[in-house]
Amino acid sequence: GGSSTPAATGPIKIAMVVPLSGSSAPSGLTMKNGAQMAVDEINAKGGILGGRKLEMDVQDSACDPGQAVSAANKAVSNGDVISVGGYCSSATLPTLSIFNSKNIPMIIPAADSQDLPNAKLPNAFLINGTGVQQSAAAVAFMKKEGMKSVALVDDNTSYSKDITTETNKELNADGSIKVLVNTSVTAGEQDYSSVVNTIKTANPDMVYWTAYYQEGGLIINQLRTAGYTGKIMVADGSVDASLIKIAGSADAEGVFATSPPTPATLPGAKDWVANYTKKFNAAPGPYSTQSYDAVRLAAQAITNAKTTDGVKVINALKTIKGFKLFTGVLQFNSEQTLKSGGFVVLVVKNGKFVLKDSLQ
Amino acid sequence: MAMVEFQDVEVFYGKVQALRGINLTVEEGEIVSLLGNNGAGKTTTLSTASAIVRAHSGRVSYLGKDITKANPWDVVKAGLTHVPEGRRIFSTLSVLENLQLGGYLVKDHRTVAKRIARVYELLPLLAQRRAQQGGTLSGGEQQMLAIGRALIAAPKMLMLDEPSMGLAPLIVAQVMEVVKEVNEQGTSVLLVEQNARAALRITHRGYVLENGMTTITGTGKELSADSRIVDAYMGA
Amino acid sequence: MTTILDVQDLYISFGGIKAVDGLSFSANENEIISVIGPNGAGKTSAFNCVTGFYKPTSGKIFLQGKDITGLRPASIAAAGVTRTFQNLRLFPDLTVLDNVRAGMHLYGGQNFLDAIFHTPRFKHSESFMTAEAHRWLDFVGFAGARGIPVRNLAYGQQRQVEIARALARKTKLVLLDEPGAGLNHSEKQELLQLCRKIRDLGTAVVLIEHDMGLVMEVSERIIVMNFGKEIADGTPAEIKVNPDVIEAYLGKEDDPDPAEPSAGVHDSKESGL
Amino acid sequence: MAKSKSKSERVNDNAELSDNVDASMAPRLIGKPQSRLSALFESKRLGWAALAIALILPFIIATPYTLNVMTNAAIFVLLAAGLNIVVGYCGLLDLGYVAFMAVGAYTAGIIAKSFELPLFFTIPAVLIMTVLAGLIIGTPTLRLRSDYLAIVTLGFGEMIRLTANNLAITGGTGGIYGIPGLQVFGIELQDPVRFYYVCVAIVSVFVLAAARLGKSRLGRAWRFVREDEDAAEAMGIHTYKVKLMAYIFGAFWGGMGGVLFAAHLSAVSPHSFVFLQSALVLMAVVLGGMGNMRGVVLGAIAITLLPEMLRNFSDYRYLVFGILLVVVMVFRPQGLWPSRAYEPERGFEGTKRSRARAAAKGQTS
Amino acid sequence: MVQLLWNGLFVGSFYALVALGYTMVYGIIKLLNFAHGDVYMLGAFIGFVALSGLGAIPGSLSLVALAIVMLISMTLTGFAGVLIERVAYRPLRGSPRLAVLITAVGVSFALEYGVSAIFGPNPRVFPVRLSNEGATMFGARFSFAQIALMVIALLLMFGLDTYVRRTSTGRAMRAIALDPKASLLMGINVNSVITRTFFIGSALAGAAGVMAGAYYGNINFLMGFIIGLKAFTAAVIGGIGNIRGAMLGGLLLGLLEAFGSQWFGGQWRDVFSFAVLILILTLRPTGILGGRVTERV
Ligand SMILES: Nc1ncnc2c1ncn2[C@@H]1O[C@H](COP(=O)(O)OP(=O)(O)OP(=O)(O)O)[C@@H](O)[C@H]1O
Ligand SMILES: Nc1ncnc2c1ncn2[C@@H]1O[C@H](COP(=O)(O)OP(=O)(O)OP(=O)(O)O)[C@@H](O)[C@H]1O
Ligand SMILES: [Mg+2]
Ligand SMILES: [Mg+2]
Repeated sequence: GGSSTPAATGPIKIAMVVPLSGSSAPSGLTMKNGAQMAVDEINAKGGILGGRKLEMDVQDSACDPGQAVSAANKAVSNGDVISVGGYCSSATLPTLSIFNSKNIPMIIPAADSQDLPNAKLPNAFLINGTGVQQSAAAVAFMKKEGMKSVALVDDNTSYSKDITTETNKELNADGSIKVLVNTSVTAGEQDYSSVVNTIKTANPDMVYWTAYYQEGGLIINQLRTAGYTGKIMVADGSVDASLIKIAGSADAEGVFATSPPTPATLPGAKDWVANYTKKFNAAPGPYSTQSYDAVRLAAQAITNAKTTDGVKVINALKTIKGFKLFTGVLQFNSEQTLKSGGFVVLVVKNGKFVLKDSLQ
Repeated sequence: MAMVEFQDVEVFYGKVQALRGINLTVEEGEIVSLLGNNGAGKTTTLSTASAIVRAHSGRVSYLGKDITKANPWDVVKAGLTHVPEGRRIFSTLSVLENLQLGGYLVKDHRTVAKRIARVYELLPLLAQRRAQQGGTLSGGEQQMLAIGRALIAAPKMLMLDEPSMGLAPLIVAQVMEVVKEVNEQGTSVLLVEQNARAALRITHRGYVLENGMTTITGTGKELSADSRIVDAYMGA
Repeated sequence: MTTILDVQDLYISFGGIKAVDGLSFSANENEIISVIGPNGAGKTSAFNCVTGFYKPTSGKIFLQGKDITGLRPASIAAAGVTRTFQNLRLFPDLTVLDNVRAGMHLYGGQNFLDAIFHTPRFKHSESFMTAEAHRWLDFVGFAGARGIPVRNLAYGQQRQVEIARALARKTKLVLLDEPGAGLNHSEKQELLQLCRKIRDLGTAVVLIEHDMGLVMEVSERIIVMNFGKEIADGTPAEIKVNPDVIEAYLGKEDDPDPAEPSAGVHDSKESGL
Repeated sequence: MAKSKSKSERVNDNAELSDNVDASMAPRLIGKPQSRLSALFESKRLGWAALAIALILPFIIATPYTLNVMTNAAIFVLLAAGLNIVVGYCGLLDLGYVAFMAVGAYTAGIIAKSFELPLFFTIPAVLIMTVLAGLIIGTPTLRLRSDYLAIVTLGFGEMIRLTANNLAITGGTGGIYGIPGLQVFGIELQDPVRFYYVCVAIVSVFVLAAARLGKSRLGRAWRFVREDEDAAEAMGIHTYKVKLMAYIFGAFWGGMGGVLFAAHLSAVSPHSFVFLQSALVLMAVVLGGMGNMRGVVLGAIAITLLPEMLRNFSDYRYLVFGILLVVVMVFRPQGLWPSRAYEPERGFEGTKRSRARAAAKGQTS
Repeated sequence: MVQLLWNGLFVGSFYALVALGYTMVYGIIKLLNFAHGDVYMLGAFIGFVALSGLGAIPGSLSLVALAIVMLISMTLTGFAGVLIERVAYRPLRGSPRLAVLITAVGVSFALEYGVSAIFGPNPRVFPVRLSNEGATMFGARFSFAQIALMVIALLLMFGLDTYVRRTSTGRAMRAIALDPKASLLMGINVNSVITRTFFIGSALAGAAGVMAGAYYGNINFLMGFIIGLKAFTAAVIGGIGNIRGAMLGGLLLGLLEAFGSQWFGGQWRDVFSFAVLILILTLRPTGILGGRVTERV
């Protein structure tokens, strides 16, 4: 019997639809871990709503819209009361209405395509800066650095293309920085010499890579190998220790990144990282903090609403005040995305991402 | 000791029973013919001997060894070569390559070359077509190639499935000569022929197969005289 | 009697080999013609040109006065030529009946909508084809099972099915490439009767055959080819005694003298040059 | 019994090794079904029984999830049925089948969205577009033999996906979302249960149609081409035309699948049309039993349900799935439910009498 | 320009190396072995384990270590290939060809997610990273590592080519492809020849895997998928079943991609190369070096 009216007792089930198979499986894993960590902490403190424990229900979306829909429906049928998943925007989009039809609030930690807010569904809340916000940050920094020309490279996924398109738009509108190259690569390959070659010949002041660290690392390495000496910047999907390993610490040195502040760069988050690493004997990856925050936010909203009833929780989320995320104090705008993406610029120093510029 | 001996061999294809108890022997140095209507089981009999078809029951032995469960390549190695029905030329390989494959198990290249030269003498037409793709040969040319290919292995025992099929009368006679000659050089022969007239002329003994069973048997002369055979397989 | 097939000065060569080298012949209604000749003389190639599987280098082919030279096989078949192949070309995994139905493809009497909606037209054409298929199988005297894949039939039976399939096309011209191959004497006698029955349907039958017994008995006219050329054309009686034919093809009846054949082979050797 | 049977075939196949490789892609079984069981399997009623089950299922298990999975299964059945026309009947190996699905989905999506039309009204457009796609993919491949065909179709599949990924009208990488749902004359059919029934209805119609095509003159022509193009030509079958027909029908079936898919997700994006999807549809066809529509339906259901049933393995899901695929194929090489080349004999046994009769007929005809 | 050429050829030689295995297996049992790309991945991971096992290696020895590891990996992947053939393909010898295609995909899944189950889905960084110093000629940069790998690849390819052309094994392979039954009658041990084929093909893929790992520095459980498709494409362009065709196809595909992404941008690269592929096949239906199949009726 798939009644979706939430149970009033027993564990509170939290849905998380993320890729566990396919090329995005790594990110799915780090998100799952981040969420699990928050759940365990809250449960350790005795749960919420007078002792009800939280329980994760992680479903594989494989970044395939069809599978994501199945996964979402599965979650609904499992009686999950809130969702903290959503990685690939295109796989998250069709799940919005499914959760919405059952008034299940979605706190989306990673997926950030503008399409999501554009869908205008009351249950969807993005706690990750949108592409627009990130590209704004990127442009701001490019100007600060006095770049004259840039190359924009994405991997043809909506997350990444979203950023390049927006950045491209802003730069063209602004006019002071020329976009010499705006191209895409195919994720999952190993040899990016052709795009590297294109960039080398155009020789821009800065290359902005807007996708993930696997390919990012390779591209940085191959750019440097080919003798490109300009600056390199990556987007938050690439902010991961592996980026530096793959690129080789020498080549990665001095690479910038637009990203929300990572635990490593936040005062006082050191032990968080330590716990995480101890717990899953792996370093936190992109979006593990956002997923962690998503669960905490969910718990908070439910506590405020004093019930798991979807409509009430959604209202609680709308009206939530002063909740602290890694990225700072939570403030939703009318689109139910972050008022400020809280993007900062990091730089690789001695093989570590450290804060470069908080863009205040 | 008999070259090849069948004892109550039965063969099934799925549900279809092709052989219902074959008993025949080929003694060393003999040419033995196998006559029979379509579907009698002649091809199946040969295929069982060369181990590309598994007997369901009964026993096939070659030089006393039981080969009922042997691997086809071991049988060939032991000197038993089979010229299959429908020639089975390697269509995109040249005539020469087809012949070379006939000598696949012969380690020494020079021997192979010698034997190929010999075959070119026996079947001069092949020499003309060395380089032509086997598949583009005319039906008869392919038949000659198939026979020639078998000879490269210099088998102890040769099994031919309707070698005269598609051959012009002259060539039929010639092929029968070749078979006779090969036999005189010490190769035993098991010959499936529809052209009973041509076959019986050179055979020492023969068997008649009727729906999967060996019925009539006798020497070439006896069979050529047997009215049943004459009516069914030779015509007046 | 009217001319069905008229082949004029046909040439085709492959690389060096002149497979057919200026062949001309014609076939008439109610006539059985045999084409004989040494291996590699060009008989099958000639058939392949007539049926469109080879495009002749030059020459013309007329079917009932209509020029069919160089058309694609399907069109020629539609124009009214049907054939069997020297090495069987059946549809091995389909049932005997379906194989024969293939011959009836051109007068289907149904389109895909009939099929989807199972209209009366569809039902009728299906039962008609089945009946026809059985009729032709009986006609060729096929005695085996008809509902099973043809690959499970013995060689001889498969030949019968192939002929039935060809006849089901109901054309004015039937080309049979060595229909007797792999048949024993008694079966060849049946084949002989069959050829006559086909002729009596009012078609022209042209067959390639190496069994002289059969050829001499069945054919009204014999065309002898060598090196792709016609070397003789006449009644069995004439051909039997034609010295060129004996030299190139027949050899002396019975006792084969090893010298003779190698001579024969020597000739056909030239055909390669 | 079925099992022991397939064994005996393997023996025979090893025996007749040659038949294996030059064997066309068509499954082949010797002999006829004898047991009452298989008689039942062949019977017409079975289809209705299956349909009945499909129709009552929602009353038994109606969680959103099960409904969604069943809907997916239905759509997948439609795709498999379409691919079966191309691969199973006509023997054209198509590794890019989702291309047609994509064409259907995008055509429907774009039109419905930009003109605010209910999806049903886009079907004529879908028909046109898929037929075109069929022709475009079909024409250059007419002369190609199976495996060259495979790569070309695969290429087309990828090209269509990438194009959709890079063009503006197709919404680029994000794709199209918020597609108006199915509704006829104002009746909203988007609610899961109703939508499921709509799918079942449409799909069963198309499956029946495909099955009937397979048993028609055109269907036989497809098989003739699959078995031996030259022989088919000799019988007057214009092989190019026949192949194109296969592509066109396959394309339309796939396009319809795309429409339902678009309606189901109310969103279309390139991620849904990756090569893996084509592979899965092909698996459904082969696993079920090429050329046998009932088998294909079974296969499609199996291929949709398996990964869902394996969800609880989460990380090991595809590992298990892969192993299962191998195991199933090894034990049922011809597929779960192979097509039998078998017909009733109609009492025409080759007896002396029938020959006599034949002779008689011969004269009279 | 020169740079484009060189890059193209370099990537192409990887494609070619993998394509060889594809083409050989196809050439003998007409199977499109979709698991082949994953054997390449397997090779990379075996190399990864072996090198990690060796512990820290001073840069000077890294090439030697690499060579050894490459041999280890080739042997193991070779056996893996043989094993795959035994369990997943041989039982289906007698069945419709597509059945084997499906088991191939099954094996592919099993390999990919088997590896991800062991090593996790995260990419692994290869212990040895070939130094990327090199020389610049004609305005193009050639790294010594690239040249070395290219040479190894070519050596392997020509070694194989001669093996297949000169030895009777090669002839046997072609014979089996044409007519297994007749091959049996020639006394060819079909099973062992097929086994050998799988061993060689897989070993080559394994070698390519290690080389890729060492050159690009990171490996992951899906790295075989894309290159598998590319290799398949390459094999077909060249004329599937034809060794030299596979090499040619591989290099050609590499070039097509290099120039494609230069001219039309990365997002249109694959569209371009597939378009060219289709063009080639419509002009030469059996690929560039594919043998004319003179079907004789
Ligand atoms: N692969 C097969 N599958 C099923 N049945 C078969 C197969 N091959 C042969 N048969 C059956 O086995 C029986 C014997 O066939 P076989 O080919 O041995 O006869 P044959 O004497 O060689 O006939 P022919 O003179 O026509 O060649 C026939 O009834 C045939 O239908
Ligand atoms: N496609 C082809 N390519 C090259 N040579 C060919 C081709 N087809 C036929 N030939 C050659 O042309 C000649 C005539 O062949 P054809 O098959 O017509 O002879 P045939 O008269 O049918 O002989 P048979 O009686 O043996 O069947 C042969 O020497 C053959 O090798
Ligand atoms: Mg036989
Ligand atoms: Mg001929």
